[in-house]
Amino acid sequence: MDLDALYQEIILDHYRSPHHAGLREPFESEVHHVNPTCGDEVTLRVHLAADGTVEDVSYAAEGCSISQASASVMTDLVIGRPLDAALETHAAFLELMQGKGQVVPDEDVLEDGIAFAGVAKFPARVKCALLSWMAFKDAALQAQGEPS
Amino acid sequence: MDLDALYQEIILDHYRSPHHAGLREPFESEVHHVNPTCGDEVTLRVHLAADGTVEDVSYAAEGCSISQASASVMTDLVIGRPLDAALETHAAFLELMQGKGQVVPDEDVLEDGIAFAGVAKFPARVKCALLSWMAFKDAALQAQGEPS
Amino acid sequence: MDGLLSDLEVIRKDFPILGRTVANDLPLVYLDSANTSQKPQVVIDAMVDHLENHNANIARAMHTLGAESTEAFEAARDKVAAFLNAPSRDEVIFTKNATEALNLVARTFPLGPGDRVVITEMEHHSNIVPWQLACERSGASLSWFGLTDDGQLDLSNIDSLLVPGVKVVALTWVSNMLGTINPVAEIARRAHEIGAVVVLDASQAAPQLPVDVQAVGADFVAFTGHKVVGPTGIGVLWGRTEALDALPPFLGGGEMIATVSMEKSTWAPIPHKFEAGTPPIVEAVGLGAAVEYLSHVGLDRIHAHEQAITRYLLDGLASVGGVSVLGPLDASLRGGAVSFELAGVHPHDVAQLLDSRGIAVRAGHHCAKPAHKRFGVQSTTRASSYLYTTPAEIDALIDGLEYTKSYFKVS
Amino acid sequence: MDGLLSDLEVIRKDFPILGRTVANDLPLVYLDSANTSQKPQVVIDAMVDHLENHNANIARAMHTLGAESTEAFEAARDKVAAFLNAPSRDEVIFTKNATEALNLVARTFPLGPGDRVVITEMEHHSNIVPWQLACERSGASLSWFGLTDDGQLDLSNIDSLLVPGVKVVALTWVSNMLGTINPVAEIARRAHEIGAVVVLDASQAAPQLPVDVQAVGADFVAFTGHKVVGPTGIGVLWGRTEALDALPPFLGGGEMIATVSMEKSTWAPIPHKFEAGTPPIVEAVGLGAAVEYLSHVGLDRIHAHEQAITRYLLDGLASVGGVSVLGPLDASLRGGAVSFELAGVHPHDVAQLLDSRGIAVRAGHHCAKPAHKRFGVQSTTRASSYLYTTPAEIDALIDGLEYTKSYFKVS
Ligand SMILES: Cc1ncc(COP(=O)(O)O)c(C=O)c1O
Ligand SMILES: Cc1ncc(COP(=O)(O)O)c(C=O)c1O
Repeated sequence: MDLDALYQEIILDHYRSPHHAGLREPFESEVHHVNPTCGDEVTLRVHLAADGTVEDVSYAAEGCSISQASASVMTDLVIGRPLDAALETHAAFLELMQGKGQVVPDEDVLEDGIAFAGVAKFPARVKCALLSWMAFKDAALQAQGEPS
Repeated sequence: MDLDALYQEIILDHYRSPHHAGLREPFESEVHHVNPTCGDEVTLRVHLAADGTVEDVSYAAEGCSISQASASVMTDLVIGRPLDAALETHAAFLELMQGKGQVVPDEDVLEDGIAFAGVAKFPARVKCALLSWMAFKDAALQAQGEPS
Repeated sequence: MDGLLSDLEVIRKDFPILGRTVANDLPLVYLDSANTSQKPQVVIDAMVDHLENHNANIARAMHTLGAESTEAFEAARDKVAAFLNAPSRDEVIFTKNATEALNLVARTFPLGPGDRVVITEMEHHSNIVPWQLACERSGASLSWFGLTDDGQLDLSNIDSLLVPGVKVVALTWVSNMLGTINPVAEIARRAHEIGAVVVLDASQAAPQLPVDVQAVGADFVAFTGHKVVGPTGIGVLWGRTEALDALPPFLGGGEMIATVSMEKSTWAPIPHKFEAGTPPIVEAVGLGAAVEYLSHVGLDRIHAHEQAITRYLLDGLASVGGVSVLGPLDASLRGGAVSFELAGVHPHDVAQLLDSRGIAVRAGHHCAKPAHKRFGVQSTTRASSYLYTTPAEIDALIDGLEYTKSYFKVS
Repeated sequence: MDGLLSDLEVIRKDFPILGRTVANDLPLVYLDSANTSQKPQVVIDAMVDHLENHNANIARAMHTLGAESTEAFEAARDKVAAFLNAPSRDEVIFTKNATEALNLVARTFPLGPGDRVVITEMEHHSNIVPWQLACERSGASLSWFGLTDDGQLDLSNIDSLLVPGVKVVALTWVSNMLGTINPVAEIARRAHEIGAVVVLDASQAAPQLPVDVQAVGADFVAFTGHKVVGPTGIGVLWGRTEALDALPPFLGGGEMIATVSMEKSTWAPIPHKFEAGTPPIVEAVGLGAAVEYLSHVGLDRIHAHEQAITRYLLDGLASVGGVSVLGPLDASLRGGAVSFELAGVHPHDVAQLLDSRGIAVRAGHHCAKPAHKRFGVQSTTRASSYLYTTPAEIDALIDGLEYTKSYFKVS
């Protein structure tokens, strides 16, 4: 088992200094997601501009290195982008995580997110990596006024 | 497995011509017992004399050769005897049946009942042999006014 | 004989117990598969491998063994989903047996005074008693389809039975006593017209027919592991996602929660919502191997084999004077469980005599007392075949019945 | 080391999985036994022998295999009765796990508005959620014993908690998170004074302490097979005869009935009243072998071993900077599950690092969220030992923690 494949430097960096952390105003929706197995949680807010741009994603997360780093990377990837594009990135990240290590990530799409390719080989940790992404999708759709 | 040890001639004789069969009056108590596994049933009445003698035991039974023969033998052994003595015979028969084939029956006490010694080696049939005896004890104690 | 499995002798070798002798060295003739099926080596080996090499608790454990065990357990869910042609793996709930699966629905489905539940007179007790208890608790009322003289569902009064107000129609796909295969897709269609949910007891169907939950159109389908060459201790409740989502939880405890505080708890999504506590892990591994084994042989081929054997059995029984069979006499209308009476000999005694010749059948009411009552009998003898049953075993049964008659001197 | 099992190396040989390697050929160091225990060969062999040679359904079958299977199943009940020192074998009910056993009581015990149920803040979710659901259904109210800072039950307000109106007091004998051994006999005595029934969750006690249901004076005691070196898929509810007789049935179906008609059914006596459907037969056989194995080693010796290992573990943890242990620090007050925090590293990451060195521990809330909340933590790492745990394995854990600290650069 290759520990360094899991704990890539990029992941540990995001973990030690997470981007966009904290809860901010304004926001249209706020969600609270839990990983029932371990108790990791995230409270996450989404602020959409009138034109559908993801203006801000702010969060308070308690969890392991993987889940914290994932939240940080996610905000880098979605803030300032049109919601559609952000959701496409979400789909790409989901595919990577569910690929059991067989999916080759596209760096143009996932940027620092490619560091999570190794996580996909650790089934128990996939949920950690997905926690904040799932919360983002849920909150974004609510903000957009769609049923979540 | 020794079939003839189970189906002793005495048992088959009682099965073909059961003694004291049918429901009669008078009676102080009537019970209905079922073997839940196979559905065999017996309705049984007890008539006690004022001095505690078992005046009559009458029954309608539906069941296999072992359960029918056992009812017939039981009535032979208890009718006309003091209730205490009848319950002692009940205890002796119960001991024989639960003895897994290790208990040597006393012919003076159990008479034709000793033919059931072979049944004790067939755990699945022990319940058949006990059905009417359990009904008798239940009915007799009710007739005597004790809680069953 | 048409329809017999061409590789029957090879299949028999897969089942170690079939090499056993009983009753003074006679070969075992196991004709009690509707009660429980025997287990192929591949199922036993899968369980042993799990216990010796991968045992750990699931979901909650992050270590290597935990990941292996979780993967094996969830792979079993995938295999069962494929076996049932379920649209989603999350619709497969592991229970302890079919009985728990049926009780789960009966305990949690919302019923109230004025509501009606419809069952049938040929149900196994496990699909009667839970509904009696549910009606008693809720004030709903219970009614049922009766049976025709040849052991089929009497559908003549279906219009008066399936009326608005009926919330649940629960019935068996294949009867464990009469062998009857019921027109479940048609009944499901009719039940849905009045807005009722349909609960199918597939305990006898899953072993012998291709079960396609989408094609049959039911809302819930239950079956039990030990009758599909899997172990005891595991059963399955399949339910449509919306139908399962609509039910409140059944058992409360570990793994079925989203979050717990002393004051209040919230629930995990299906399937976990209904899998409280440590699930039957090694049993799921065994069940996964079992349904894979059956699918590998082919359910269509197994069904054809069962029908061929059953036809041969019915012919054999017809040749024995004093035998009367309950249920359809046409093998193509039924599954491989055949209950019968032998005039003058009680089923216990029939079973005992057969057992002395190494032949295992069941005697009693087979947990279907109302169906027995319907036909005015208290108990029957039941011979039931499976994919490993040979015509020679049926011959042994027929010989055994003749022997029984001579032993008890009936003609 | 005082108290260690003298034949520890021989005992380890009984457990095939302990010979396994994980994570690039490192020997397995299994410190997750409070989650599930490993299985000795004798348990696996008993199950295989049953499946290969004696498999049949029980009770209902009169043939040779049926008699053998029934005898094996009922012999397991005798073994469990002896293991618990139960006054009667009929008081031993087989369930699918401890969770079902606790739900059985919570679902059937009669409660109404104004009644009270008392639990504790250190319960496993399986002894919280069923009572929350029971109170919600019935209108009864739930209260609980709090915890002291060192992880013991706070009994200071026992007089105001145990008041007339309390119908049930349900608590764990040994905490799966804090390790605390509770004064259950004393609490049972107090609960009985106010007429409450006492339900003990012995899931963590049964593996490691002599459990004597008569001495402890409870009304119901639950435990689970897979934690006492038995298989998954089986648990036990023991209850006093009168207490069990007083409960209505739980699941309805085959084997739990006296008679069934379409209109009405009546129930079999205990234990069968609570064992609807085909029970976990091969699992009971495995559990019987398991409790016999433990009794053969001796529960007193196992308890001494666990305490010696736990003392050594607590000492080891005290030597690692940044570690803080939850629960009693005195090994003689606790069982062999030790939950701790490592400053600056999340439990998931601790578990992952340890796993890379072959060491299996659990990370998370261990199905005890309220107890975690009480101590202001969201999750912990838990190392738990059993009769096969060696001091060298504890050394490996301590080394692994130092490695974890250096990997994550915390000091
Ligand atoms: C204290 C305690 N109670 C109950 C349980 C539940 O046991 P099971 O999951 O086998 O039902 C456990 C184990 O998970 C436990 O540790
Ligand atoms: C038709 C039918 N339903 C339900 C059951 C109950 O299955 P189990 O006893 O495994 O719960 C059986 C078998 O006993 C059955 O034949």
